[in-house]
Amino acid sequence: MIDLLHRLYGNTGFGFLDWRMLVMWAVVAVLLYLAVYKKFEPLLLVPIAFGAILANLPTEGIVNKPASIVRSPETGEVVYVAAESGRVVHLNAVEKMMPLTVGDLDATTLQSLLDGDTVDGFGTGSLLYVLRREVPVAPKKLFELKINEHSFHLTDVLIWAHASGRVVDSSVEKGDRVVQGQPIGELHSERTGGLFHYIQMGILLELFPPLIFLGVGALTDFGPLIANPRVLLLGAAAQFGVFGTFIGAQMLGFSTEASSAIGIIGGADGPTSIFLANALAPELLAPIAVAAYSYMALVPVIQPPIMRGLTSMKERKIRMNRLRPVSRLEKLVFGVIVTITCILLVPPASPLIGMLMFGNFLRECKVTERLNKAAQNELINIITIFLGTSVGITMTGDRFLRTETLGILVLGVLAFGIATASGVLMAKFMNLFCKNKINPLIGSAGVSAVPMAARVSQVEGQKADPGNFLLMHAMGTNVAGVIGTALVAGFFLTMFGGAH
Amino acid sequence: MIDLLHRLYGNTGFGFLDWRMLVMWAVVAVLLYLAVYKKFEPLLLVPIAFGAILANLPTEGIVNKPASIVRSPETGEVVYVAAESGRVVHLNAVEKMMPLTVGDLDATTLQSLLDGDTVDGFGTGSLLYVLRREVPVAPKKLFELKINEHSFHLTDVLIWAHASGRVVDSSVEKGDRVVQGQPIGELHSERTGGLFHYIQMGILLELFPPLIFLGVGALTDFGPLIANPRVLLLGAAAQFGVFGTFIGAQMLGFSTEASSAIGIIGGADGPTSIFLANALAPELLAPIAVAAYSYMALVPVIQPPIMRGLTSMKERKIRMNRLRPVSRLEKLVFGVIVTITCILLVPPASPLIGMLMFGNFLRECKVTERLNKAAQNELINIITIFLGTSVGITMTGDRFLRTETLGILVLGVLAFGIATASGVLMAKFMNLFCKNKINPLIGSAGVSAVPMAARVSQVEGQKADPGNFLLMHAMGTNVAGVIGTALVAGFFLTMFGGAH
Amino acid sequence: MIDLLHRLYGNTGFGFLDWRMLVMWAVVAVLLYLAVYKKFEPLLLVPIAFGAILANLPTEGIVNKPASIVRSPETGEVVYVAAESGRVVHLNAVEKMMPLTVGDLDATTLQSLLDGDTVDGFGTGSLLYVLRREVPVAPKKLFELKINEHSFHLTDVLIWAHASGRVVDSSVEKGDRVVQGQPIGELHSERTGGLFHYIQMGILLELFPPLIFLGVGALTDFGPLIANPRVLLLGAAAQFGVFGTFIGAQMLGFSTEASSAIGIIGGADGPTSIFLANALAPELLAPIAVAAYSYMALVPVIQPPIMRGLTSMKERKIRMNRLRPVSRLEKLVFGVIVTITCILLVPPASPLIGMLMFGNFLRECKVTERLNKAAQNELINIITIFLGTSVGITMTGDRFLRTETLGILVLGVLAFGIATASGVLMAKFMNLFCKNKINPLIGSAGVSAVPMAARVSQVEGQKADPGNFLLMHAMGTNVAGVIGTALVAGFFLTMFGGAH
Amino acid sequence: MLAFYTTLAQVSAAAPPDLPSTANVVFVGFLFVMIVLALLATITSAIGAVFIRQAAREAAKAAVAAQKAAESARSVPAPLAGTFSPAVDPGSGTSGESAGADDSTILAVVAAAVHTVIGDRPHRVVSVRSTGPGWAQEGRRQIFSSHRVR
Amino acid sequence: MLAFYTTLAQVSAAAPPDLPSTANVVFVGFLFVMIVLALLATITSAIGAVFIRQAAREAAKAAVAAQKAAESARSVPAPLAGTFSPAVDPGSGTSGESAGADDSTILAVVAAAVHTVIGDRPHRVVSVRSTGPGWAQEGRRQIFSSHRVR
Amino acid sequence: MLAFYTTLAQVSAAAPPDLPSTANVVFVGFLFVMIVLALLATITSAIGAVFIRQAAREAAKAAVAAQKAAESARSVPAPLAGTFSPAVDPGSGTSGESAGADDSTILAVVAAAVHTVIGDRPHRVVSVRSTGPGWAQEGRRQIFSSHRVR
Ligand code: NA
Ligand code: NA
Ligand code: NA
Repeated sequence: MIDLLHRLYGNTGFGFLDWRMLVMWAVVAVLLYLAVYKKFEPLLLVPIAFGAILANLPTEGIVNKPASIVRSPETGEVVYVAAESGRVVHLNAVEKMMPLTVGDLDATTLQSLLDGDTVDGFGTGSLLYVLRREVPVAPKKLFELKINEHSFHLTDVLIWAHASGRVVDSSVEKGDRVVQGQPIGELHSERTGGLFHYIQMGILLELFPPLIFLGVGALTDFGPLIANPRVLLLGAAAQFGVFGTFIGAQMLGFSTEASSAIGIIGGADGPTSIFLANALAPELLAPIAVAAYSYMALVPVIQPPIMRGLTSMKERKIRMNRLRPVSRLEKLVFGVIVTITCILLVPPASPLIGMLMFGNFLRECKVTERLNKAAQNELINIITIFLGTSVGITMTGDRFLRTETLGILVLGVLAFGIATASGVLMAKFMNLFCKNKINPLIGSAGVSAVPMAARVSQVEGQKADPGNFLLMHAMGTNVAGVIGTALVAGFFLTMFGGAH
Repeated sequence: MIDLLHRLYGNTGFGFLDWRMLVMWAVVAVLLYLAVYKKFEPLLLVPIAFGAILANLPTEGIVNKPASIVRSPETGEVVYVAAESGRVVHLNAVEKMMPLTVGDLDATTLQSLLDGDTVDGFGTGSLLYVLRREVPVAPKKLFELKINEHSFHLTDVLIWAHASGRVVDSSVEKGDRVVQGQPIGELHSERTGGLFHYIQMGILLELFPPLIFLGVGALTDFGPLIANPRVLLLGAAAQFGVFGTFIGAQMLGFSTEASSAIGIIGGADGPTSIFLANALAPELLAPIAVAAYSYMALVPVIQPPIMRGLTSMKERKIRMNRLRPVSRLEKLVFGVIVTITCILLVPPASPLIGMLMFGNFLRECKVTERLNKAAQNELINIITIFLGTSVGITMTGDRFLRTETLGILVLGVLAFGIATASGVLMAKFMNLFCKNKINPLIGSAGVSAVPMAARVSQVEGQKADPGNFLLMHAMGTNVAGVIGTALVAGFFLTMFGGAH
Repeated sequence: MIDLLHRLYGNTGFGFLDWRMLVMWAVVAVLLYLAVYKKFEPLLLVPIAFGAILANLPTEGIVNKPASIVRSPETGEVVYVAAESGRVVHLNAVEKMMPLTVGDLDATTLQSLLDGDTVDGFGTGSLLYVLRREVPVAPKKLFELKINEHSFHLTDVLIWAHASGRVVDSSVEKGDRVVQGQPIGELHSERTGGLFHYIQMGILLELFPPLIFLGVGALTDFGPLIANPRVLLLGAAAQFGVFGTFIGAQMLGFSTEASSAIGIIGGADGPTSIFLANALAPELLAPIAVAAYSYMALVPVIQPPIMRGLTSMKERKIRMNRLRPVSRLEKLVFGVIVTITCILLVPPASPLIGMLMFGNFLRECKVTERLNKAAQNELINIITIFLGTSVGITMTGDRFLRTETLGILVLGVLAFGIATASGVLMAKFMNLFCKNKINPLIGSAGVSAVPMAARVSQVEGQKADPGNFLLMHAMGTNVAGVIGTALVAGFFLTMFGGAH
Repeated sequence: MLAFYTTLAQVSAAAPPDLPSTANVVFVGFLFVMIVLALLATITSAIGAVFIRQAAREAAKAAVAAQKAAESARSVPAPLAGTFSPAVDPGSGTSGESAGADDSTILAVVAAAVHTVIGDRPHRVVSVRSTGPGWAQEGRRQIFSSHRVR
Repeated sequence: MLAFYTTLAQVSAAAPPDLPSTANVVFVGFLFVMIVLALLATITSAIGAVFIRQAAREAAKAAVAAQKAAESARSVPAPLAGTFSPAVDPGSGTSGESAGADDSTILAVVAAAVHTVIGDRPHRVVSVRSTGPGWAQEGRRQIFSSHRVR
Repeated sequence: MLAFYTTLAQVSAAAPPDLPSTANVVFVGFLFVMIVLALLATITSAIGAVFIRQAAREAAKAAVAAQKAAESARSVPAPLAGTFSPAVDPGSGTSGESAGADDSTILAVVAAAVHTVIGDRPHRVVSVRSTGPGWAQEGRRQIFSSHRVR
């Protein structure tokens, strides 16, 4: 019985606690405080934060991948095979980032890895193969390491088991050349993957963001935009926030792909950010999503000083004409034209644009109310729950507590600021030419952050002139910003997306 | 920068526009007009039409399959292998039907295919293998073609890459014998499949139609049918529309399987049509679905002249007895008996019949209101959105703009006409024997098209005698038609379904 | 045409009817009667019963697996290969349990299996391989059987085709050694899996129970528990019902895993029972689920005599203090602490506990009403439909009509009785020490069965003293029981879960 | 079905499939549907007969009971009983027997129609006056229309 | 997009990828977005012009018709017409033109707000008195708030 | 958990698994559940103590403030305040403290029950008279019943 108690204790999760988890609990507490008490986009931040709790507990059974085929991560030569058929392998109970190359290990660890199974400091991860990259990154690292009868370079890649199970197929031998993506072995287990492994598929397969956009489209009224199409330019201008942040991220040393994904935070559009981050920089998904949603909530804090600083009182008092009513047919025609134009210009944005305008068509055609309601409610609510928790579950301490995260958070604020300023300045610029003056305060709404930013415009406008109603005009700018950001996402995907 | 602009332009979708797309845009405009302004089954036609917009834009990223295993489409001998491990292959940005056999290519194209990669007129599709069928279709085509060191027959099958990616496994060599379905290679890519690839799974795996039937069952009241079971015969008679169309399709040269799928249009039952078309003639899914839903909406136009032509004024004035109330228990017993009988008789119809009666049980048992509501609303609405767009996304110009489509549309009208006439005539026939006369106008409701056809019966009845209320009786015939069509679908699946 | 009629008849399901199916129809009738007329948890029992109808009709197309890779069920040596590439194989139209070893066959059957394909008494199942286990179970069974050139032991394992289709890959040969889980062949077919094959994935992959718990959390108010935390001990005590039943099941000869899954019936918690049964004893899923849900409905019958027998009238008259109000913050803090504590202690319970508390957080934070509503309604309703039918579809006569089922049903009643008694006795025990006396009637609510058991406490309390309101206190015990049962499930998973 | 697959598979290995002629398929298929539905009609009628007899018996009993009740409680008026009666006639979907049930259906339809037209705007149905049985029929039709979600 | 992949793939086999400079990307990208949205603005304006002209024509016709109707039916009062009018102005989402539409929006908002606050408890909106246009604006804002589900 | 798998796997390779005896499992398992829930009870009590103390402080403050307010505003009547009060007592689910909250719960239950019984037919709850605290209890029970969706 003592033995049983011992076993029970050994199987609790206490042994897996580390300081990173505790820090992340504090981060979660802050997020929950902001969401629940400060109402910072709670619909997303609460699921994200709760997902992050689960990510930072020893919940191995909740995110683990199912045992399956092992693929070579690069093209190269197999220099060591530990995956003999029938061998039982296992994975850490909590997700850990394992060392990538032989150079990340010290000789003793490597020695014990080759001898046995368990390695201090890396839990119980099982090494399956060592691979020599075809094109070594840098010749200076080509130190050679001889252990037993094996010889390694420091740049040789370590391939670990991705799941607990049994090796049932090991089709390669030492000396074989393998290409990137080639199956080099197979693990098998009776156990299935964790709940969130399957839910996360909605992000990995890029299903959730377009479906959310279906609901967003069903919730969006493009009327103000159609009645005053000039605001499309304001929505375009605000995208400079994205490009400004892109420059900043490049300067901080992020890769081009990562910089694009970080830049899009400035678009203030949650699903688009997640969509792009998943495609271009999946390892940064969590901080980007958190930044995107947190700063959206900070719009009323970030924007007003910039708006006031860049405008004169006279400008802020400009009254704008009432918007004309827009008929059903006009809305439908607009929707179809936007769909065709945007998809022709940036095909990679078609899942987002296509679903957005489809949802809007369901809304505006007035003959599909059942579907419109379903898109606005059931569908978007259920997917929001799954999307939020899927993002949160990636927030392990290992991945989140890095200097990159800090950089992203700083760049995110910057992005919002630049976008706000660009929108306002564009409005002032357009006033140089237009007869019907535009109140520059609605320019800031181009950052998207629907409908927060539009409300800020309205509030600032009323501070200058209590009889001024800018809300509907700002809503136009707002939705223009959504289209603009989707275009920019498509642009980035065209430029940097899609390595094989 | 010029270079960058150039690249940006090169990656827009303009280069992929062709005349078929433009024609399909016009088709879409017609469908949308009918759906939105003429209220032709908008709940299905709007999603179908919007799906068709996406299908006819260069939205490669929205329907593409993920890279995966390549299987041999037939049993035969491999005569050419271009899929060497590590080779990077790609797929057209827009879906194109690629040539099937060597005979569909000219010698120059074949030559350039063997030399390089890209072929004018076929986009950038990559040829992976050429396969010699074991049983050549016709000896007269056995011309031999010698290119480089290779020798081809005109009937040799071309196997193209199904996705962009890298060949990571090519397990067959020239001269190997392969059986149909055998894995002969593997493609791998970091990119996932498109959004609609995954949504379409609901049709391919035959999930959506039964789930829609779950909702339909929850929305259907079998009371009028139970109170007057004779109408089951009217519902049966109307199925002659299906068989009549089957004959017509056979005469137009469609295959037996395709004829069955086309015939079922006469059943006027959307999900059943989609279910059967997917199983027997997936390449005709789009026109069949479009015909089924469009004609359902045309019921008030197609039926009345036929009904009036086949009946005398005296017959149209027949009044029918009030229907007795039907108790909960009777409805439940009826549901279970229909389930057991139909499934025993035509097992392949069990997904449809089983789900229909399950939904109805949830409705009628009165103790599972939560589930009944969910089936009637959330579930059916969400799936309708996905089903409609999945059907629409298959409407590429390549597939839709063919003479077959025209034939199907003509046959569809025919089917509705025959079904209407059969129902009316059956009622007249039954009146020869029955004491309680049946108003033949309710016979036409046997085509299903719930509740459109029942309403037509009611309207025509009131034209003859304003005090005549046929609606409930016609509803009975209506739901009998639903059961009848499901049986016919099962019959066709029994006869022609299920080659391995 | 006679030929055609003959074929049609041959393809109806009548040939597959057997007595077990008819008996199961009677079982279904009883379940439906209890659900519809006695209101025994109809939300689950109706779907389960309807699934069981489908399971006991010849609905091969509704549950069949898709053709795929064949894996070795054990480690051993291949002694016979009938899966030559290109061979067409098939599966019974109705699910049948096929013989497991050579010893389960007689020599004639084996002979005809080796000669041809179809075997009387086993339908048309195709034998693919025979495997010799590496460690023979018992030497006395090592009789050798020589047929044609092959030699078998009685303990050799038979590997049957899991789907109809064509063998497209047979990578092993006679004499090869294979490990458990190793791919030894592949079947391929154009036909997809059945509707319920895909829906059942929600149980097999352990997705439905946690998602149901998400909804349960959103429907649960932990306030009464927080206001009176002592009731947690009552919830704990009631878990003795689980352990008592575990002992009973062990004594009846069930395996340790099966005993755990049977014991958890005493937890009176449907999703937890399904979750644990799927993980530890999937072959017993149906009877366990049916017992769990049926007995929950029997709580008002089972509990009162036990409660009255164990308490004096004086005890039953104990009045309990009004519960203090609990603030939002307190509820949120409680939720997070329960999450962290329980997951740290029993990581395998994290999908259940995590989702339960996540749903509760959505409910209590008051800023995510959309998501809370979605979890309480759409999500839980849709999944309940699928969960219920998935459980029911496993209730084939083959599996259900066994003595084990009877044993489970008896043990289930026992479990409820013991749990009730334990809860009541624990309350009496606590009264020996506490100043604020606890009314022992609320102890019985610790079996979970929310809110049935709490209502029983209230009713019994009012019988003794009409002015006594125990409901809220009993609700506290009730939800404590939910947490307790989830912990026990985690404990069992820790002890017996997870062979590879 | 599988037996058929088997047959087909075995045949196809040896010889080209012997697909039935169009005429045969049509004849057998149509006959099949007619027979099955005629069978169902017969079964349903038989079951219906049982229920009808039972309902008649119960109605007779109820009539007797009602007469007794009426005699013993002549002085208690029951205004509004029809409108507020919470009991739902289980067969109301098909019936049309009792005027009360019809009325409530009308009310439901009116309320639903108003709601559909003016959406979520607040509204109070101040008064509904019956305008004949046509309304009820139309109401039922509208309810069935939901079916056309297909 | 694929053409680009092709190019990239072909290039990458031979030489390191020629990724564009940051400045170029920013310049081209921003220009691209500006041009596309300007294009959309132009198209939308053009289409809008057509609709505006048409609406003007129809309004003129309607005015004439209304005048005639008014002349011929001076004695029929139509109280409550605004409140119960079932016709939904198709452009009501954006307009703000007619006082009637505004009123009904206000009513909707009030009812929704009451419902949100007191939930499913039964309530009757006894009377709503307009307190100026600010309400309507706030109502629209609240409606749009649902958007922030993202 | 994994550590256990590891152990088990290593053991099973060498020797038959050393499964614990039934008695041991039951003893350890039951002890485990008791201890964990006792621990949770202790933590919850501790946290509860903090909240109770805080609530007491706030109540005291509120009482003082209320007294002042009452003195300064004796002449302003506030009819219906209870019924229409939009503020939701955050702890109302468990409490039962204030009569007002109870009343509104009753109203909700009545309305919900009426709706459940007569469905979508239009109805107006004309008047609800309280019939004692039993109603409220029953209402809460009904609300919790939704839980049995499991
Ligand atoms: Na934006
Ligand atoms: Na039909
Ligand atoms: Na329990």
